[in-house]
Amino acid sequence: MPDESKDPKPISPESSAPASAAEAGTPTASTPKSAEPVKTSAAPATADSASNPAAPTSEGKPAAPAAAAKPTAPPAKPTPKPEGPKPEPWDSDLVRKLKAQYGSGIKEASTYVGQKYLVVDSSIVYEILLRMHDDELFDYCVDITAVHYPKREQQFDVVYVLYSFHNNERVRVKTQIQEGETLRSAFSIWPTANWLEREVFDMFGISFDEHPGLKRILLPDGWKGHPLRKDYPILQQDQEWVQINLGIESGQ
Amino acid sequence: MSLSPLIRKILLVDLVKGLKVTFKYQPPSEAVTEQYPLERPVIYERYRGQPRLKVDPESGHSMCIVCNLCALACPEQLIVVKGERNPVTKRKEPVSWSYDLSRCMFCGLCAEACSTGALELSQDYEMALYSREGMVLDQAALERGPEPVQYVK
Amino acid sequence: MLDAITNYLHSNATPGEAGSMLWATIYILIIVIGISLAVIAMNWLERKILAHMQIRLGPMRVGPHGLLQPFADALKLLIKEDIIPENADKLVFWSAPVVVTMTAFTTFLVVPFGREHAVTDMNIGILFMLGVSSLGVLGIIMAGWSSNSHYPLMGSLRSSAQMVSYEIAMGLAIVCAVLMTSLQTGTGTLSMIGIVEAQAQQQTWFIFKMFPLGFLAFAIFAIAMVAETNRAPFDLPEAESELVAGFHTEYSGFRWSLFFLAEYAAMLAVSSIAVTLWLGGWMRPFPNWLNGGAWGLAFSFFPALTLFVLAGLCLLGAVRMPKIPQMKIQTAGLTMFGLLLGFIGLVLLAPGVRERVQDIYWFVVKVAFFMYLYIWYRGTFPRYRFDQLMKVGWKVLLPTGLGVLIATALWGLMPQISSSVARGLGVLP
Amino acid sequence: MSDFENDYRHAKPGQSGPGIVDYLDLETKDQTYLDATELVLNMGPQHPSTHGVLRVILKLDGEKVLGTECVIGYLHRGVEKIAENRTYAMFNPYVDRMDYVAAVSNGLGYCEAVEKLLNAEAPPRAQYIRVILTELCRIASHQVWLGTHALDIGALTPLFYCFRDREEILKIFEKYCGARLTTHAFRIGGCIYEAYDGFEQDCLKFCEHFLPKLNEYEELLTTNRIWVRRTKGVGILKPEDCIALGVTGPVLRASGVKWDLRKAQPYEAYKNFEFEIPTGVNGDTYDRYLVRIEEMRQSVRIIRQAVEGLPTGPIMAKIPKVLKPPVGEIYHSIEAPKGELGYFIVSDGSTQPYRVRVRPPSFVNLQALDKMVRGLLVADVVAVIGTLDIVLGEVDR
Repeated sequence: MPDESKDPKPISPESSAPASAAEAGTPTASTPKSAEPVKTSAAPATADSASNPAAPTSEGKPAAPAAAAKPTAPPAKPTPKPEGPKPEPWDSDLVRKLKAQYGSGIKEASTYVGQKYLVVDSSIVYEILLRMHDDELFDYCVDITAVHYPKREQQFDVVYVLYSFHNNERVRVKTQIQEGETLRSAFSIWPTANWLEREVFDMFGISFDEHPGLKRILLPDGWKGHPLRKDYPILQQDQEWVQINLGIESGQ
Repeated sequence: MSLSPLIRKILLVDLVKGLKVTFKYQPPSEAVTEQYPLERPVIYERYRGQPRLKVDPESGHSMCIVCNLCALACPEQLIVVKGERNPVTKRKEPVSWSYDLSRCMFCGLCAEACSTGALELSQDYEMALYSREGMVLDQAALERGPEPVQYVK
Repeated sequence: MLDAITNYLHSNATPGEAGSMLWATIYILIIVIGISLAVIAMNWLERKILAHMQIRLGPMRVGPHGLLQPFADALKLLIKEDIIPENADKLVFWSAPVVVTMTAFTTFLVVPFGREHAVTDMNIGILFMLGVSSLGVLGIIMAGWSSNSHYPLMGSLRSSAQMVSYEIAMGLAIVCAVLMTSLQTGTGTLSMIGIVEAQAQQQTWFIFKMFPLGFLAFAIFAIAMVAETNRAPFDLPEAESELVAGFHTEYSGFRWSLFFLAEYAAMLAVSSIAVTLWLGGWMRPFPNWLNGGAWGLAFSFFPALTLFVLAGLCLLGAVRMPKIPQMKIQTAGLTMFGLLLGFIGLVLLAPGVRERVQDIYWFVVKVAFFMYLYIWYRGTFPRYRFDQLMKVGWKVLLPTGLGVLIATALWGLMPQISSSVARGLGVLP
Repeated sequence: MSDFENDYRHAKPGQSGPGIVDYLDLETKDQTYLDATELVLNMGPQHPSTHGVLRVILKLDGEKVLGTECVIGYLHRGVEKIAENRTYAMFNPYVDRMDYVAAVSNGLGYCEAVEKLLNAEAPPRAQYIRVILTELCRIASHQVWLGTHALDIGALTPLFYCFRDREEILKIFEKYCGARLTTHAFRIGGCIYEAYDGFEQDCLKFCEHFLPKLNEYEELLTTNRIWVRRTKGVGILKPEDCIALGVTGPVLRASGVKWDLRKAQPYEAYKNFEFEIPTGVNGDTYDRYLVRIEEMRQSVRIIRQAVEGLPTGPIMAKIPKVLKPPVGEIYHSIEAPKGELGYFIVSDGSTQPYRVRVRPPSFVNLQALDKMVRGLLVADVVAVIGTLDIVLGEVDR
């Protein structure tokens, strides 16, 4: 039974980008472009905190009255938008211990809007996770996911969200890996990683070795390509699957 | 009356309690079924149903000024409005409207974004049709609202 | 030739006994048509009562208040295509429903609707009924096996295991009742009419006889009979949630309706056993306590009374029908149905008819009460898991059945035991 | 059956994987799996009791379940890919379609996550309205669970009683935001609809109308010997297995772990309401049933406190019409009726999120099915799927 609409309705480029929004006075809100949103700023700040985040806040926003809901604020000139919150370095005994032991392995340890996260080198990520599980009592692996940055030399960000029941604390451990690089599976630390890693493999193509059964979990087994990559050709992929299996021209 | 658990077990008290509940709800007055074509459901004022394009009562023109905000706000990009400036009144008149109801999820974002309040979601819920093309509403259909199509063999 | 027909009418014995084959066939026809009518009524009643218990209205569209729904179902089942799975075992697949329906109907041979209203009065009546009703299991296994697919196979194996284990409990309960028939006359009887007459002689229904024991035996039988017909808490073989539809998954159309018919007929048969053995078959309530002429007259009006009540309900329904054009035919239909019931009530008022119909009426009312119980159970109880079901059958019903049997026997022999013990102790000569 | 956790606990880094293959791989095993005794039964994806399109491959020895393998993905709509092509406000209605039974709490989770990105806070009145609607949605979700769970175990009538009472909640949703199921009730920054004038009375009327009905559900089921026998001791999950498998929500609390995000990491206005967290003792299907019934009572308590303390004031925070959150990423999670529902949003400063990852509770809870079901009978698999309370829209996203 082939799965029904596998892909979201792609935004056919010709129907969006309305002709003229100029005289309406509101700046052209960046209309949802095709699948690959053009990133204006350099790699987002989290990758390397060195380059300050080019806050693309365009100042030219006149005090347009709020949307149909009751205009809450009088149309006074809004103060220039405060610079977004910055990731501040996070310093705790856990971080000191890890830095003492791994030194350069821990690339960054900071909090952003009160959420603590570590950026760790991919070679030592398994030991750190094992340490977090055994010594720091992070016994609940909330989520494992990945983010794809095609422009960066290390394309993928693999994110482990950990939580410890003992001291009610949530930490995110992130590593950056290249295309084709594999990570050690966290299944032997938390069995919940089984399906979470299968989904990351399914959606991004990152494979985890020593995983009990790394197979696609959401998409049919014969599916080519990994949808959540930024360069994933929605239209071409959709038609191909439908043409081969159903023999009709296109699923739309 | 607190019988010892053993006696309650023997006298099947727990089963009888369950039977009592079902027996209590037997009279037809308890039934909640609504026999649809005869009894119509109560629709509340904020119900998000079929979109409706309002017409200015005095002048008879549509209140839409083709500002295209609704097309921008719609997550499914299913609204396409074309209009041109009417030399007499210096206002933009909508020439062609296309609202693809088959993809609409009635989220109401278009009605919120509409600057003149022309487009709003009405309380009609009977939108059944026999053709997929019929789902793409033009301006007239938007203004008139749905007419359920009588099935003819 | 004519007297062969008429002389039976004067004798007050069942046609089988009186040996007139003609009347026996007429009785059989009446019973078969009666059972089919009962199944049709039961189909409508089950859907409506279950619906009202679940705060919904049940079928309302086909005919007034869904009265024509059973006929619509029957018609649909007749017209529906009758598929035989491709590598099913054709002969066994074809004969399974026949076996099941045949057994379900033959049990009605000995059911005593009245003193002389039964097809025949076998002296081994109750034994015959038990034997034939256990043949139904064979049909179910044949159906499950021949459909050649996982689910029916598991369903039929389950239902056969269930039926076999509950038949024992049923048997024990029935033996207790038969024991009670021997209290007065010294010799018990297996014949159904004999059992009811024994209750008449002992002037109590067996359910109230030797207080806890009679009721306990009845309770065991009541639980076992529900399990025997795969209904309510024990309806595992066709448990929708696991086995899709149990042993009759692969059947469709007329064959499936045969299973459906057989299930309801089996329910009717087993309830009529319960009514005959414990609730005094065709006897009207309090036969001797309120036995004066006046009371006899009053009770004899009951059949007409119930029919008038039903007619009143129909007319009330017709009056309360919404006054719109589409509903015109339905209101007319309902009033007609009400008038028909009223007319039958009038006919039942005629003195000649009143006496004859008395027994049948009381028997049918008691069986109807059991039918209501079936529907009530189905609306309330969750389903037993298969091993729990077997545990209840073997570990609860069987021991209590044995216990009740021994207790009834002891209680029955109490006079002899006490006298022999007394003689043994030298108290009596 | 070797015990589950001491296998993976002692897997030394060098050793290749845990002792037993937890994931049942049918095709690629070298020795043939199907010797004579086993029957492989395919339950789903169109099975009456798999709560949507879930396919469970059961390996049976007679009636006993040896192992299961869940095949999911039949309802995968690529919500996370859609999110990358929509602006923040536009993605809001899609979130309702994931756990379509508890749409309001999905919306709450998403709106709060974006508010955290924007460093904005919904005004108190909006927070109270949000709490009331989320708790109503929790009761509605538990009612759908109870109805379908009882139906799977054979009791036909609780379903109709649950749905009759759920109708009152759906009427309140319809009066408030215009839709019954996929409500799209909240916007980023607060609520867009002012509480309609009869709102408080309707909620209070529902509260005192619902409690006696809840006792009736208990009368029908809690002491019913058949129900107890079908659910006690079925699908036991020990607390440490729950935590290891990442199971959250009523399933975790029924195993004895007293953890509820509304108390552990309070969000919205939950900190100024007092309510208890019901926990179970031995983590079987019966305890999960009791925990969810008790949770419905606690929700009624919260609604009452919230309606009494409903403050006046604005219902929408001051946020720009075109949302451009600063660059950064956050993970925010709330206590959805099924467990911890988390949103991990990466923003690159443009109007469209760069990546939205949804951590659905049903997806992770479903992993525990294999562990709970080993050694049970087929009829129990149905009961265990019901007690996990999974919704396939959320599992497949």
